[in-house]
Amino acid sequence: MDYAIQQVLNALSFGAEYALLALGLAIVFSIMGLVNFAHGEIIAAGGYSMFAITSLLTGNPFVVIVGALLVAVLASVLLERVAFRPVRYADASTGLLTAFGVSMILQNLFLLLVSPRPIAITNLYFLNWPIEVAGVQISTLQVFETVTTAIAICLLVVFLKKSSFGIAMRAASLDFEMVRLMGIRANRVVAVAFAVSGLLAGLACIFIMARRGSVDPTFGFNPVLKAFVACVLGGFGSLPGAVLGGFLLGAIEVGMLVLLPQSYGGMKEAFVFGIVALILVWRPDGILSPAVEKGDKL
Amino acid sequence: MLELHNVRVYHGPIEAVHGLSVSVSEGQCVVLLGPNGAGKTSTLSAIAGVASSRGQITFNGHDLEGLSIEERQRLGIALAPEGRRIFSNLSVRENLLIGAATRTDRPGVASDIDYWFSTFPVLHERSDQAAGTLSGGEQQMLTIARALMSKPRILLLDEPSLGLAPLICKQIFALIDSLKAQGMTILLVEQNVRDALQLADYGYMLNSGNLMSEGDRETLSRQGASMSTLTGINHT
Amino acid sequence: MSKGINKTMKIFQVASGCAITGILATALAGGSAMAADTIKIGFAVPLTGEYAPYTSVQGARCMAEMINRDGGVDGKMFEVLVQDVGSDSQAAISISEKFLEEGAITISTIPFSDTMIPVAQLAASYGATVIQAQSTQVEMHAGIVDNFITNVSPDPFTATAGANFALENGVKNVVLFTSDEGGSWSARTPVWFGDVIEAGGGTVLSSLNFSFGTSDWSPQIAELKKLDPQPDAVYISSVMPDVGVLIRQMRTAGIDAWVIGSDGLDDPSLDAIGEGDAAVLDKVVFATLAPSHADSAMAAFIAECNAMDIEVAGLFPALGSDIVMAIAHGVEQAGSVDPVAVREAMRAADSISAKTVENVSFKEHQSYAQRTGPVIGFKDGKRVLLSNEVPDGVPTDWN
Amino acid sequence: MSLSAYISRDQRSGLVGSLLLSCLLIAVGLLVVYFGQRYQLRIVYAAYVNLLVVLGLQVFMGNANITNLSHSAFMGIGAYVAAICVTPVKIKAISLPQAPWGLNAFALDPWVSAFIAIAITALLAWLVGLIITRLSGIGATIVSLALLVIVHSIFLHRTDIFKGKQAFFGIPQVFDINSILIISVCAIFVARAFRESHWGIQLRASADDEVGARSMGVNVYRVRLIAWVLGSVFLAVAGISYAYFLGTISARPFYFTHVFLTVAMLILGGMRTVTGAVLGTLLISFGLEGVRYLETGPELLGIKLPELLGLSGIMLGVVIVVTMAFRSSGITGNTEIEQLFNRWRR
Repeated sequence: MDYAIQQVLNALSFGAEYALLALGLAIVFSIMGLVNFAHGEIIAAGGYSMFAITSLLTGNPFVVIVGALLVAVLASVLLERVAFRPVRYADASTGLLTAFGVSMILQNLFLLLVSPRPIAITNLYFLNWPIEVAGVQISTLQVFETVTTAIAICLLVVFLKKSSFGIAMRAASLDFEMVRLMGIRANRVVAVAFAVSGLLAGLACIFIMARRGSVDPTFGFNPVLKAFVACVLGGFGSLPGAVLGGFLLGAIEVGMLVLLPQSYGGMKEAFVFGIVALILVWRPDGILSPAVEKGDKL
Repeated sequence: MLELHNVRVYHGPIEAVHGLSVSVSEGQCVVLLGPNGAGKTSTLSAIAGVASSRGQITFNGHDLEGLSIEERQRLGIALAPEGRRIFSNLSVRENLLIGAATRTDRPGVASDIDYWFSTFPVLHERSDQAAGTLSGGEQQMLTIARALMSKPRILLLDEPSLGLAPLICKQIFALIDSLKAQGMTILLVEQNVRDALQLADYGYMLNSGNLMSEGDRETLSRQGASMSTLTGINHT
Repeated sequence: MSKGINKTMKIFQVASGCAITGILATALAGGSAMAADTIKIGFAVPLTGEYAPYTSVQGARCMAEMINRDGGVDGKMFEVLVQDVGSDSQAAISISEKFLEEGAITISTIPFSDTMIPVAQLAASYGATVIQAQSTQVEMHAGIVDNFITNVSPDPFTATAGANFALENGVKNVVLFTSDEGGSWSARTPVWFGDVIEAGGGTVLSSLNFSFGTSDWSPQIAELKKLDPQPDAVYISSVMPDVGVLIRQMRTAGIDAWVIGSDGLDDPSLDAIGEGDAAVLDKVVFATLAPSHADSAMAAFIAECNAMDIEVAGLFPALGSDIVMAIAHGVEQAGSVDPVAVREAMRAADSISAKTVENVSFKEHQSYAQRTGPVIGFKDGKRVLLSNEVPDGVPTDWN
Repeated sequence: MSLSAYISRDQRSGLVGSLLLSCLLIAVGLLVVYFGQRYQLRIVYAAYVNLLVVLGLQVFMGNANITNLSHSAFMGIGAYVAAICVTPVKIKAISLPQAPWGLNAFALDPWVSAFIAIAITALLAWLVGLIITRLSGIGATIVSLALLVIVHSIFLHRTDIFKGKQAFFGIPQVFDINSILIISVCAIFVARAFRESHWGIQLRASADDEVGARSMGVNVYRVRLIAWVLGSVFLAVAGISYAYFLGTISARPFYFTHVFLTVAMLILGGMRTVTGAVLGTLLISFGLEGVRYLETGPELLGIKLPELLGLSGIMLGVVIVVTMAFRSSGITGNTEIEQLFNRWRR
């Protein structure tokens, strides 16, 4: 029984991380139709900034965390300004390929400027210690991550529902041009979307770093792949879909680890992606497809 | 107030309007008439900055060339586009709020929303529902109200009666009439020639991107018979 | 019409020809005339990408400079040819051929058999040797190519060294972590470890699969906690930072079993996970390719290289020094830089003095070195050498 | 002239274009055979294998305008099937002792093996294509990505058949630079012929305006499927050429790195044209070779340059970003080589 509860909690915390990552992708996609594959490199930039702050300024974890969040937000906004603005109104595949290019550049810049080898950053280890809740032992990091994701989702909902900027962003995800016709500056809406996306990437970065304790140039690839899959599962461009897709992917992954016989363990990825493909065949636009909303855009 | 001089409008490589000159002065209601594909919507799009164009467009002495959509809106040009394009997943109230996004006077915005709610009680009833659940006529009213929330100096109205039942059309035209009475400058695009001409101070007749004729209400009304054959619209 | 096409075709041919010549000329500029009195060794290696940590260039370069500084090998100077190939086999093969054409007598390349085999086949036609500082994978010793030499003993040796240590410390029940993603190194090394444990009276409780790049091991740890009896040790042949995460998460979950690993753990970043809480590393050991504790010969070599402004980052780069010494020995014995003679001289030697261990010998196995296999653990967060000998009871079913 | 009765003006123009591109390829080939060093022959061979991949990509991705990321997987399938068929039993006894279904008990002629490899790749592509051609835009892209991961995962895990990341060695090295020259010239003609064919035109029309094409009676799914399967044949041939030249394969080259590299080649050149595919491949292949040389800090004109690891990756990324920002249709845009010449002559 403990084992089952333990694995369900694991699935939940995996899901929380994927949801956090997927939200970052979805918020940009919903507004400008861009699949930002460079999201992973924003996370990596956060990781490298931790290294920079620790070695140049201070190892104080509070400073390191705030610094990483700031760098992630700035990097995200900067990328939009430099790389994505020229392709803002282009079709989705142009944006996707630009993002691939950006991701390639950043990975190699990390390699060139820092090192091709992993760099250890251990000052966030303190976030992780065991606690016992009702006889089940869990790690605080899992709790922090799940709670942070929940808070981030709540804040995001409040922001989108209550603030005028949030309303503009929701409107922009439906009909960007119409929002501009309301006199709302496109650059600001997009910049805020990228800033929020960067902030979510920064949060994810903190938890990944607290667990992994090191960063390397290809650090961001796995997370962004997971986020991408989660977004697609839930329905690309739908924020609730991103959250649902994240938790679903967490459940599928942990489920595969638990249910697959170990001799097939190496095929875990094949099964996970097989399920993803099947879901897409069943619902080509994802589970919570925003296709209905997109209808009035066409 | 609004001057178009020899304006050409492009959709990608295709030229949709071949050199049009239009003039709207303050407080006037000017109508663009013509059949489908005449270039009416393209002209409005060019003014709002949605479509690319060549030639000179000036608004209150400002040359609009190079200005983005949002900068033109901030000068006071509001477009209520064809097909309504309300934000279907946002609530009615949010649709109105977003219309006032450029305004900073919160009490003023609130009282304007109240004004529209009292003008169209149905919007009030549904203020917290998704705007997509409104009927076509209600959506059209919302579109116009949303465009006016920014307190524009000119309203570009694109086919407000399109696809609406005659009774609803009558309401819409009554609304436009009352706006005109309040002194709003309006550039109206319509296929419904007779109703439009009743409102208009001046009109332009377009076909295939070219100006066919222009004149005041009486002039155009006199040409009404020939126009109806051209536009294929039944006058009943 | 057809005349026009001919004309344009000709123009196009000439134009494209010029362009291509220009590009090729740039690539050619690196070539230089062969000189008999230099010992050219080629490194078509990954300086970037996921295999960059295994590159042996820095250590080799440093050792070559040291030898050159002391007058070379009988007056013959080392020339180290290096080019990055990322993780691209085809690039590795082309660059190898370029070096071979320039007269390289040995080639080092991506330490995976899918690159080493074709490079060795290619090198064979030049008489040259593929020499790897760090290649432990067993398939290279199956007799597919006969001009391959690796400076280290294959994986079954490190697996056995780790298992022998475990048995001596009373380990009975073990769990193996396996993965196909690192080739036979991550898939079969744990199995050999298990074989030795079972031969020594222990039990393999379970075998769990993992992926490289895992940054959260919670599901596997839940599997571990389910086991009855609890394991005394887990064995994993993987890399940092993944293993570091595993160790920390196991300790956080209250699992106190030994974590035993292979050379993949031998990275400076392993030591870093003990920062703040050195106890995390108390029951971590790994069987590796050369002693790497603070007062080892390797640590001294790294310091010496740093003084020469060559950064040698840990075990794999440092191992490059051994192959340079082996080649130097071969050249000295052969009295020439003839690649075949040098290889034969290396293989004939009873003992070649090395840098990271005292000496190596290729005499017995021809394709790999007989050398001691150190087991390294931690005390108060600092590396300590637990044993360093040629392990007994190595499984023999790997060829 | 009697030909004109059977083929359209565009198709005739396509023949001329193919001929021009073939001349370019042969010129590069001859140049390197007569003037180049041996290692440069390998670089050209590798570039031409990638050219086959890029042409295969162009056939589907370029004409249908759907980003495909699974192509390296199909290349891998072609390579592995051919390798399993052609490798001598004696070697398979060492390398695949535990292979199921008697896979290690037979060996076939290289041509028969190649044929089987193409047939199996095409069959698998057809099965997958039934699904993928019904999706559009980002959905098709993600399913193709899933396909890449699934195939890679099978290559990795079924070590008894594919050897995973270990070497699958002992494949007879039957191809040389001449073989790849002939194959790539044929490939250019086929890719161009498809582009100008009835199906190619329908597919390009559907890429521009799917609804419009449908209303004109184009069976969009069917033409997409035809292009998808034809593309997979190119990829299979590329895989076979890879295996038959190197003699050793593994799962490693058929994954993300290769996917991104070849996609970059196609979009730089311009994915709508065959000329673009050729141009992009040659530019990036030879350009990267130059950058790689600069990377390791060589001495040029007496100046010792610093070591700049990662420069080639940065260059590749910059090429993609700049192309997308300033000319998202690639260098050639919508213009094939012979059209360029015609324009230039006027």
